[in-house]
Amino acid sequence: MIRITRQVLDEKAITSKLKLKVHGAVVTFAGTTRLYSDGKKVRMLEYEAYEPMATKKLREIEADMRKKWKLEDAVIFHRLGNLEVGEVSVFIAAASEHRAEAFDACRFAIEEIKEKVPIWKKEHWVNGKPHWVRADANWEVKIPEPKP
Amino acid sequence: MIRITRQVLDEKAITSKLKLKVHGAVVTFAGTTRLYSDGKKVRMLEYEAYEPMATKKLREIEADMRKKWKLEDAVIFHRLGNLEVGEVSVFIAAASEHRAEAFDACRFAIEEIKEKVPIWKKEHWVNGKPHWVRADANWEVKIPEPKP
Amino acid sequence: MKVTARFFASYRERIGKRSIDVTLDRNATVGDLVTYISEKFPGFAPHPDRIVVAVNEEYVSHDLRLKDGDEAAFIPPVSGGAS
Amino acid sequence: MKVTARFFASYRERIGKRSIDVTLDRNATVGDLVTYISEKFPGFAPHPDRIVVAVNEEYVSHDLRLKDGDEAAFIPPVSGGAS
Repeated sequence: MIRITRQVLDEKAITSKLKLKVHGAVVTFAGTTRLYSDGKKVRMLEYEAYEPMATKKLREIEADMRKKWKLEDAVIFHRLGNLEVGEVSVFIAAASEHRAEAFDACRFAIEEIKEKVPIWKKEHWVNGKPHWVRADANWEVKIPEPKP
Repeated sequence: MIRITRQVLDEKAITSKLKLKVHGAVVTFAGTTRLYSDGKKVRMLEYEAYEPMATKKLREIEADMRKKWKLEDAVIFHRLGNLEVGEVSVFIAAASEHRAEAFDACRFAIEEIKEKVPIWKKEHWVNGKPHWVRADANWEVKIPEPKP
Repeated sequence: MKVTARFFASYRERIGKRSIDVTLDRNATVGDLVTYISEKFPGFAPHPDRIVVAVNEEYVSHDLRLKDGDEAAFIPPVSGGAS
Repeated sequence: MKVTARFFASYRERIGKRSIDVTLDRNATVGDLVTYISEKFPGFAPHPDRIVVAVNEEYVSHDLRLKDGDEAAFIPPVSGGAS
Protein backbone atom coordinates (compact mmCIF):
# COMPACT_ATOMS: atom_id res chain seq x y z
CA MET A 1 0.00 0.00 0.00
CA ILE A 2 1.28 3.45 -0.84
CA ARG A 3 -0.01 6.91 -0.10
CA ILE A 4 0.93 10.53 -0.73
CA THR A 5 -0.57 12.83 1.85
CA ARG A 6 -0.44 16.29 3.37
CA GLN A 7 -1.27 14.86 6.81
CA VAL A 8 1.32 14.29 9.52
CA LEU A 9 2.67 10.74 9.17
CA ASP A 10 1.74 8.63 12.20
CA GLU A 11 4.31 5.83 12.23
CA LYS A 12 2.32 3.57 14.52
CA ALA A 13 -0.89 3.95 12.52
CA ILE A 14 0.99 3.26 9.27
CA THR A 15 2.81 0.20 10.64
CA SER A 16 -0.50 -1.14 11.90
CA LYS A 17 -1.75 -1.14 8.30
CA LEU A 18 0.61 -4.05 7.54
CA LYS A 19 -1.49 -7.15 6.98
CA LEU A 20 0.38 -9.86 8.85
CA LYS A 21 -0.37 -13.46 9.61
CA VAL A 22 2.94 -15.34 9.70
CA HIS A 23 5.07 -12.56 11.34
CA GLY A 24 8.82 -12.59 11.97
CA ALA A 25 10.36 -9.24 11.17
CA VAL A 26 9.23 -5.67 10.59
CA VAL A 27 11.75 -3.07 9.46
CA THR A 28 10.76 0.57 9.21
CA PHE A 29 12.50 3.61 7.82
CA ALA A 30 11.52 7.15 8.70
CA GLY A 31 13.12 10.00 6.80
CA THR A 32 12.95 13.12 8.93
CA THR A 33 13.76 16.68 8.04
CA ARG A 34 17.26 17.56 9.19
CA LEU A 35 18.22 20.58 11.27
CA TYR A 36 21.23 21.33 9.09
CA SER A 37 21.75 21.47 5.35
CA ASP A 38 25.08 22.53 3.87
CA GLY A 39 25.98 23.57 7.39
CA LYS A 40 23.09 26.04 7.56
CA LYS A 41 20.24 25.84 10.02
CA VAL A 42 16.95 24.84 8.46
CA ARG A 43 13.67 26.46 9.48
CA MET A 44 11.21 24.62 7.26
CA LEU A 45 10.98 22.32 4.24
CA GLU A 46 8.42 22.49 1.50
CA TYR A 47 7.63 19.27 -0.39
CA GLU A 48 6.05 19.34 -3.83
CA ALA A 49 5.17 16.41 -6.10
CA TYR A 50 4.04 15.61 -9.60
CA GLU A 51 1.36 13.67 -7.84
CA PRO A 52 -0.09 11.23 -10.37
CA MET A 53 3.39 10.20 -11.50
CA ALA A 54 4.71 10.05 -7.93
CA THR A 55 1.83 7.75 -7.03
CA LYS A 56 2.57 5.59 -10.05
CA LYS A 57 6.29 5.38 -9.22
CA LEU A 58 5.62 4.54 -5.56
CA ARG A 59 3.26 1.76 -6.69
CA GLU A 60 6.00 0.41 -8.97
CA ILE A 61 8.53 0.51 -6.15
CA GLU A 62 6.17 -1.36 -3.83
CA ALA A 63 5.56 -3.95 -6.56
CA ASP A 64 9.33 -4.32 -7.11
CA MET A 65 9.89 -4.84 -3.38
CA ARG A 66 7.41 -7.70 -3.43
CA LYS A 67 8.90 -9.13 -6.62
CA LYS A 68 12.50 -9.08 -5.39
CA TRP A 69 11.90 -10.30 -1.82
CA LYS A 70 9.45 -12.60 -0.08
CA LEU A 71 7.50 -10.09 1.96
CA GLU A 72 4.39 -10.45 4.02
CA ASP A 73 3.43 -6.87 3.36
CA ALA A 74 4.86 -3.41 2.68
CA VAL A 75 3.68 0.18 2.99
CA ILE A 76 5.14 3.48 1.80
CA PHE A 77 3.82 6.87 2.83
CA HIS A 78 5.20 10.17 1.56
CA ARG A 79 4.23 13.53 2.93
CA LEU A 80 3.86 16.82 1.03
CA GLY A 81 3.51 20.41 2.10
CA ASN A 82 5.41 22.34 4.74
CA LEU A 83 7.39 20.33 7.29
CA GLU A 84 9.24 21.51 10.34
CA VAL A 85 12.62 20.11 11.37
CA GLY A 86 12.28 16.58 12.78
CA GLU A 87 8.98 15.78 11.06
CA VAL A 88 8.68 12.57 9.05
CA SER A 89 8.63 13.15 5.29
CA VAL A 90 8.69 9.51 4.21
CA PHE A 91 7.85 6.34 6.09
CA ILE A 92 8.40 2.80 4.84
CA ALA A 93 7.55 -0.45 6.60
CA ALA A 94 8.39 -3.92 5.28
CA ALA A 95 7.42 -7.20 6.95
CA SER A 96 8.82 -10.63 6.20
CA GLU A 97 9.24 -13.99 7.83
CA HIS A 98 13.01 -13.57 8.01
CA ARG A 99 14.81 -10.32 8.78
CA ALA A 100 17.12 -10.10 5.75
CA GLU A 101 14.21 -9.59 3.34
CA ALA A 102 12.57 -6.82 5.38
CA PHE A 103 15.90 -4.97 5.76
CA ASP A 104 16.84 -5.27 2.10
CA ALA A 105 13.38 -4.35 0.81
CA CYS A 106 13.13 -1.30 3.07
CA ARG A 107 16.57 -0.08 2.04
CA PHE A 108 15.80 -0.68 -1.63
CA ALA A 109 12.57 1.32 -1.32
CA ILE A 110 14.20 4.47 0.02
CA GLU A 111 17.03 4.31 -2.55
CA GLU A 112 14.46 3.97 -5.34
CA ILE A 113 12.32 6.77 -3.97
CA LYS A 114 15.27 9.13 -3.91
CA GLU A 115 16.15 8.21 -7.47
CA LYS A 116 12.81 7.96 -9.26
CA VAL A 117 9.85 9.54 -7.50
CA PRO A 118 9.07 13.06 -8.73
CA ILE A 119 9.03 14.81 -5.38
CA TRP A 120 11.07 17.90 -4.66
CA LYS A 121 11.89 19.85 -1.57
CA LYS A 122 12.60 23.49 -1.06
CA GLU A 123 14.71 24.36 1.94
CA HIS A 124 13.98 27.44 3.94
CA TRP A 125 16.97 28.28 6.09
CA VAL A 126 16.88 30.40 9.20
CA ASN A 127 19.05 32.87 7.25
CA GLY A 128 19.21 33.28 3.49
CA LYS A 129 17.02 32.73 0.46
CA PRO A 130 15.14 29.42 0.16
CA HIS A 131 16.36 27.04 -2.54
CA TRP A 132 15.20 23.86 -4.25
CA VAL A 133 17.40 20.96 -3.20
CA ARG A 134 19.54 19.60 -6.06
CA ALA A 135 17.98 22.16 -8.40
CA ASP A 136 21.20 22.62 -10.34
CA ALA A 137 22.33 19.02 -10.39
CA ASN A 138 22.73 17.31 -13.73
CA TRP A 139 20.20 14.59 -13.56
CA GLU A 140 19.74 11.53 -15.69
CA VAL A 141 17.39 8.61 -15.25
CA LYS A 142 17.80 5.26 -16.87
CA ILE A 143 15.00 4.97 -19.38
CA PRO A 144 13.72 1.39 -19.32
CA GLU A 145 13.96 -0.49 -22.64
CA PRO A 146 10.60 -0.56 -24.44
CA LYS A 147 8.80 -3.84 -23.84
CA PRO A 148 8.74 -6.05 -26.95
CA MET B 1 19.68 2.87 26.02
CA ILE B 2 18.91 -0.79 26.50
CA ARG B 3 16.29 -2.60 28.53
CA ILE B 4 15.17 -6.14 29.27
CA THR B 5 11.56 -6.27 30.34
CA ARG B 6 8.56 -8.51 30.85
CA GLN B 7 6.21 -5.74 29.65
CA VAL B 8 4.68 -5.63 26.17
CA LEU B 9 7.04 -3.62 23.90
CA ASP B 10 5.38 -0.42 22.73
CA GLU B 11 7.25 0.50 19.55
CA LYS B 12 6.06 4.10 19.51
CA ALA B 13 6.97 4.68 23.15
CA ILE B 14 10.41 3.13 22.61
CA THR B 15 11.13 5.11 19.44
CA SER B 16 10.13 8.29 21.23
CA LYS B 17 12.93 7.62 23.73
CA LEU B 18 15.47 8.45 21.01
CA LYS B 19 17.11 11.74 21.90
CA LEU B 20 17.26 13.60 18.58
CA LYS B 21 18.28 17.07 17.65
CA VAL B 22 19.77 16.92 14.13
CA HIS B 23 17.40 14.26 12.66
CA GLY B 24 17.60 12.63 9.23
CA ALA B 25 16.85 8.91 9.46
CA VAL B 26 15.34 6.48 11.94
CA VAL B 27 15.47 2.76 11.20
CA THR B 28 13.65 0.30 13.44
CA PHE B 29 13.62 -3.46 13.61
CA ALA B 30 10.90 -5.44 15.36
CA GLY B 31 11.36 -9.17 15.78
CA THR B 32 7.96 -10.77 16.18
CA THR B 33 7.07 -14.31 17.13
CA ARG B 34 6.30 -16.33 14.03
CA LEU B 35 3.21 -18.44 13.46
CA TYR B 36 5.21 -21.34 12.07
CA SER B 37 8.39 -23.03 13.17
CA ASP B 38 9.74 -26.10 11.34
CA GLY B 39 6.41 -26.09 9.52
CA LYS B 40 4.47 -26.50 12.78
CA LYS B 41 1.97 -24.04 14.14
CA VAL B 42 3.19 -22.15 17.18
CA ARG B 43 0.89 -21.41 20.11
CA MET B 44 3.23 -19.54 22.43
CA LEU B 45 6.90 -18.68 23.02
CA GLU B 46 8.64 -18.52 26.33
CA TYR B 47 11.73 -16.27 26.60
CA GLU B 48 14.31 -16.78 29.34
CA ALA B 49 17.53 -14.84 29.95
CA TYR B 50 20.66 -14.89 32.03
CA GLU B 51 19.66 -11.37 32.89
CA PRO B 52 22.77 -9.65 34.25
CA MET B 53 24.88 -11.01 31.40
CA ALA B 54 22.19 -10.26 28.79
CA THR B 55 22.05 -6.68 30.06
CA LYS B 56 25.83 -6.44 29.87
CA LYS B 57 25.92 -7.85 26.32
CA LEU B 58 23.14 -5.53 25.11
CA ARG B 59 25.06 -2.56 26.57
CA GLU B 60 28.17 -3.70 24.69
CA ILE B 61 26.20 -4.03 21.45
CA GLU B 62 24.75 -0.54 21.85
CA ALA B 63 28.25 0.83 22.53
CA ASP B 64 29.58 -0.99 19.45
CA MET B 65 26.79 0.49 17.29
CA ARG B 66 27.84 3.96 18.38
CA LYS B 67 31.52 3.18 17.88
CA LYS B 68 31.12 1.77 14.37
CA TRP B 69 28.64 4.33 13.01
CA LYS B 70 27.88 7.99 13.54
CA LEU B 71 24.52 7.73 15.27
CA GLU B 72 22.38 10.33 16.94
CA ASP B 73 20.94 7.75 19.30
CA ALA B 74 20.05 4.07 19.61
CA VAL B 75 17.75 1.95 21.77
CA ILE B 76 17.39 -1.80 22.19
CA PHE B 77 14.55 -3.44 24.10
CA HIS B 78 14.22 -7.21 24.62
CA ARG B 79 11.19 -8.85 26.10
CA LEU B 80 11.08 -11.92 28.34
CA GLY B 81 8.28 -14.20 29.50
CA ASN B 82 5.44 -15.72 27.51
CA LEU B 83 4.68 -14.22 24.10
CA GLU B 84 1.85 -14.97 21.74
CA VAL B 85 2.31 -15.21 17.98
CA GLY B 86 2.85 -11.77 16.45
CA GLU B 87 4.08 -10.09 19.62
CA VAL B 88 7.35 -8.14 19.54
CA SER B 89 10.21 -9.92 21.30
CA VAL B 90 12.95 -7.49 20.38
CA PHE B 91 12.83 -3.88 19.20
CA ILE B 92 15.76 -1.83 17.97
CA ALA B 93 15.76 1.78 16.83
CA ALA B 94 18.77 3.62 15.41
CA ALA B 95 18.84 7.28 14.37
CA SER B 96 21.46 9.00 12.27
CA GLU B 97 21.86 12.01 10.05
CA HIS B 98 22.19 9.85 6.94
CA ARG B 99 20.24 6.68 6.29
CA ALA B 100 23.11 4.25 5.64
CA GLU B 101 24.35 4.45 9.22
CA ALA B 102 20.94 3.83 10.79
CA PHE B 103 20.29 0.84 8.50
CA ASP B 104 23.71 -0.72 9.07
CA ALA B 105 23.69 -0.17 12.83
CA CYS B 106 20.21 -1.63 13.22
CA ARG B 107 21.10 -4.68 11.15
CA PHE B 108 24.35 -5.14 13.08
CA ALA B 109 22.49 -4.97 16.40
CA ILE B 110 20.06 -7.78 15.61
CA GLU B 111 22.83 -10.00 14.21
CA GLU B 112 24.88 -9.44 17.35
CA ILE B 113 21.91 -10.08 19.64
CA LYS B 114 21.22 -13.38 17.96
CA GLU B 115 24.86 -14.38 18.31
CA LYS B 116 25.87 -13.15 21.74
CA VAL B 117 23.06 -12.28 24.11
CA PRO B 118 22.16 -15.11 26.51
CA ILE B 119 18.45 -15.25 25.84
CA TRP B 120 16.66 -18.46 24.91
CA LYS B 121 13.22 -19.30 23.68
CA LYS B 122 11.06 -22.33 24.19
CA GLU B 123 8.51 -22.99 21.50
CA HIS B 124 5.12 -24.32 22.43
CA TRP B 125 3.45 -25.70 19.33
CA VAL B 126 -0.27 -26.21 18.94
CA ASN B 127 0.52 -29.94 18.77
CA GLY B 128 3.51 -31.74 20.28
CA LYS B 129 5.94 -31.26 23.15
CA PRO B 130 7.52 -27.83 23.66
CA HIS B 131 11.22 -27.53 22.87
CA TRP B 132 14.07 -25.07 23.40
CA VAL B 133 15.05 -23.53 20.07
CA ARG B 134 18.55 -24.58 18.91
CA ALA B 135 18.94 -26.64 22.09
CA ASP B 136 20.95 -29.33 20.30
CA ALA B 137 23.01 -27.08 18.08
CA ASN B 138 26.76 -27.10 18.46
CA TRP B 139 27.54 -23.64 19.55
CA GLU B 140 30.79 -21.77 19.72
CA VAL B 141 31.46 -18.15 20.49
CA LYS B 142 34.59 -16.30 19.62
CA ILE B 143 36.35 -15.59 22.88
CA PRO B 144 37.87 -12.13 22.68
CA GLU B 145 41.64 -11.97 23.15
CA PRO B 146 42.58 -10.87 26.66
CA LYS B 147 43.43 -7.19 26.81
CA PRO B 148 47.17 -6.57 27.27
CA MET C 1 0.11 19.05 -33.22
CA LYS C 2 -0.35 20.40 -29.70
CA VAL C 3 1.37 19.16 -26.56
CA THR C 4 1.47 20.46 -23.01
CA ALA C 5 4.76 21.06 -21.24
CA ARG C 6 4.50 20.94 -17.44
CA PHE C 7 7.05 22.35 -15.00
CA PHE C 8 7.78 21.55 -11.38
CA ALA C 9 9.77 22.92 -8.48
CA SER C 10 12.82 24.93 -9.66
CA TYR C 11 11.76 24.72 -13.34
CA ARG C 12 8.30 26.02 -12.49
CA GLU C 13 9.73 28.93 -10.54
CA ARG C 14 12.32 29.86 -13.18
CA ILE C 15 9.84 29.65 -16.05
CA GLY C 16 7.12 31.26 -13.97
CA LYS C 17 4.39 28.93 -15.19
CA ARG C 18 3.04 25.51 -14.27
CA SER C 19 2.43 24.57 -17.91
CA ILE C 20 2.62 25.84 -21.45
CA ASP C 21 0.76 24.59 -24.52
CA VAL C 22 3.12 24.23 -27.45
CA THR C 23 2.39 23.69 -31.14
CA LEU C 24 4.96 21.44 -32.79
CA ASP C 25 5.46 19.86 -36.21
CA ARG C 26 4.08 16.38 -36.73
CA ASN C 27 6.77 13.84 -35.82
CA ALA C 28 8.44 16.22 -33.36
CA THR C 29 10.37 14.50 -30.59
CA VAL C 30 10.79 15.20 -26.89
CA GLY C 31 14.18 16.67 -27.82
CA ASP C 32 12.45 19.16 -30.15
CA LEU C 33 10.15 20.25 -27.33
CA VAL C 34 13.12 20.61 -24.95
CA THR C 35 14.94 22.74 -27.53
CA TYR C 36 11.87 24.90 -28.03
CA ILE C 37 11.43 25.50 -24.30
CA SER C 38 15.10 26.13 -23.62
CA GLU C 39 15.28 28.69 -26.42
CA LYS C 40 12.16 30.39 -25.12
CA PHE C 41 13.41 30.38 -21.51
CA PRO C 42 17.19 30.40 -21.76
CA GLY C 43 19.08 29.19 -18.72
CA PHE C 44 16.17 27.66 -16.83
CA ALA C 45 18.12 24.39 -16.63
CA PRO C 46 21.91 23.96 -16.60
CA HIS C 47 22.16 21.41 -19.47
CA PRO C 48 19.06 21.29 -21.69
CA ASP C 49 20.22 18.08 -23.37
CA ARG C 50 20.14 16.37 -19.99
CA ILE C 51 16.70 17.54 -18.92
CA VAL C 52 14.66 14.60 -17.72
CA VAL C 53 11.21 14.43 -19.26
CA ALA C 54 8.25 12.22 -18.47
CA VAL C 55 5.50 11.69 -21.00
CA ASN C 56 2.24 10.35 -19.72
CA GLU C 57 3.85 9.75 -16.30
CA GLU C 58 6.77 7.70 -17.59
CA TYR C 59 10.41 8.72 -18.03
CA VAL C 60 11.23 8.80 -21.74
CA SER C 61 14.23 9.37 -23.98
CA HIS C 62 14.65 12.62 -25.93
CA ASP C 63 14.22 10.52 -29.10
CA LEU C 64 10.61 9.67 -28.35
CA ARG C 65 8.16 11.04 -30.91
CA LEU C 66 5.37 13.02 -29.30
CA LYS C 67 1.73 12.54 -30.17
CA ASP C 68 -0.98 15.17 -30.36
CA GLY C 69 -2.32 15.81 -26.85
CA ASP C 70 0.70 14.41 -25.01
CA GLU C 71 1.65 15.86 -21.64
CA ALA C 72 5.42 16.24 -21.24
CA ALA C 73 6.60 16.92 -17.69
CA PHE C 74 9.98 18.58 -17.18
CA ILE C 75 11.36 16.83 -14.09
CA PRO C 76 14.13 18.58 -12.16
CA PRO C 77 16.47 16.38 -10.07
CA VAL C 78 14.25 14.68 -7.50
CA SER C 79 14.94 15.06 -3.80
CA GLY C 80 12.10 13.36 -2.00
CA GLY C 81 12.51 10.90 0.81
CA ALA C 82 14.93 12.93 2.99
CA SER C 83 18.42 12.00 4.28
CA MET D 1 38.11 -24.19 45.96
CA LYS D 2 34.37 -23.77 45.43
CA VAL D 3 32.68 -22.52 42.28
CA THR D 4 29.04 -22.31 41.26
CA ALA D 5 27.85 -23.80 37.98
CA ARG D 6 24.66 -22.17 36.63
CA PHE D 7 22.37 -23.69 34.03
CA PHE D 8 19.86 -22.10 31.68
CA ALA D 9 17.09 -23.14 29.31
CA SER D 10 17.65 -26.67 27.94
CA TYR D 11 20.65 -27.30 30.21
CA ARG D 12 18.66 -26.30 33.27
CA GLU D 13 15.79 -28.60 32.32
CA ARG D 14 18.03 -31.56 31.50
CA ILE D 15 20.08 -31.20 34.68
CA GLY D 16 17.01 -30.36 36.71
CA LYS D 17 18.70 -27.58 38.68
CA ARG D 18 19.43 -23.88 38.25
CA SER D 19 22.83 -24.15 39.86
CA ILE D 20 25.22 -26.54 41.58
CA ASP D 21 28.10 -25.75 43.93
CA VAL D 22 31.18 -27.70 42.96
CA THR D 23 34.43 -28.24 44.87
CA LEU D 24 37.44 -28.37 42.53
CA ASP D 25 41.20 -28.63 42.94
CA ARG D 26 43.12 -25.39 43.09
CA ASN D 27 44.14 -24.38 39.54
CA ALA D 28 41.19 -26.21 37.99
CA THR D 29 40.08 -24.81 34.63
CA VAL D 30 36.68 -24.24 33.06
CA GLY D 31 37.35 -27.44 31.09
CA ASP D 32 37.74 -29.37 34.35
CA LEU D 33 34.39 -28.05 35.56
CA VAL D 34 32.75 -28.96 32.25
CA THR D 35 34.18 -32.48 32.47
CA TYR D 36 32.95 -32.84 36.04
CA ILE D 37 29.42 -31.72 35.14
CA SER D 38 29.19 -33.81 31.98
CA GLU D 39 30.30 -36.93 33.86
CA LYS D 40 27.77 -36.26 36.59
CA PHE D 41 24.96 -35.54 34.07
CA PRO D 42 25.87 -37.56 30.99
CA GLY D 43 24.25 -36.46 27.75
CA PHE D 44 22.92 -33.09 28.94
CA ALA D 45 24.75 -31.42 26.02
CA PRO D 46 25.65 -32.99 22.66
CA HIS D 47 29.40 -32.16 22.69
CA PRO D 48 30.76 -31.29 26.15
CA ASP D 49 34.02 -29.97 24.70
CA ARG D 50 32.03 -27.34 22.82
CA ILE D 51 29.90 -26.15 25.71
CA VAL D 52 29.98 -22.38 25.93
CA VAL D 53 30.74 -21.09 29.39
CA ALA D 54 30.64 -17.58 30.79
CA VAL D 55 32.54 -16.70 33.94
CA ASN D 56 31.51 -13.54 35.71
CA GLU D 57 29.24 -12.63 32.78
CA GLU D 58 31.90 -12.94 30.09
CA TYR D 59 32.44 -15.74 27.57
CA VAL D 60 35.67 -17.56 28.37
CA SER D 61 37.81 -20.32 26.92
CA HIS D 62 37.91 -23.79 28.52
CA ASP D 63 41.54 -23.10 29.38
CA LEU D 64 40.69 -20.35 31.84
CA ARG D 65 41.68 -21.10 35.42
CA LEU D 66 38.81 -20.68 37.84
CA LYS D 67 39.12 -18.80 41.09
CA ASP D 68 37.44 -19.58 44.37
CA GLY D 69 33.91 -18.15 44.37
CA ASP D 70 33.62 -17.89 40.55
CA GLU D 71 30.24 -18.30 38.93
CA ALA D 72 30.41 -20.32 35.71
CA ALA D 73 27.28 -20.16 33.56
CA PHE D 74 26.66 -22.98 31.07
CA ILE D 75 25.20 -21.17 28.07
CA PRO D 76 23.20 -23.23 25.57
CA PRO D 77 23.00 -21.92 21.98
CA VAL D 78 21.28 -18.54 22.22
CA SER D 79 18.08 -17.85 20.29
CA GLY D 80 16.88 -14.45 21.36
CA GLY D 81 15.79 -11.71 19.03
CA ALA D 82 13.40 -13.73 16.82
CA SER D 83 13.53 -14.36 13.04
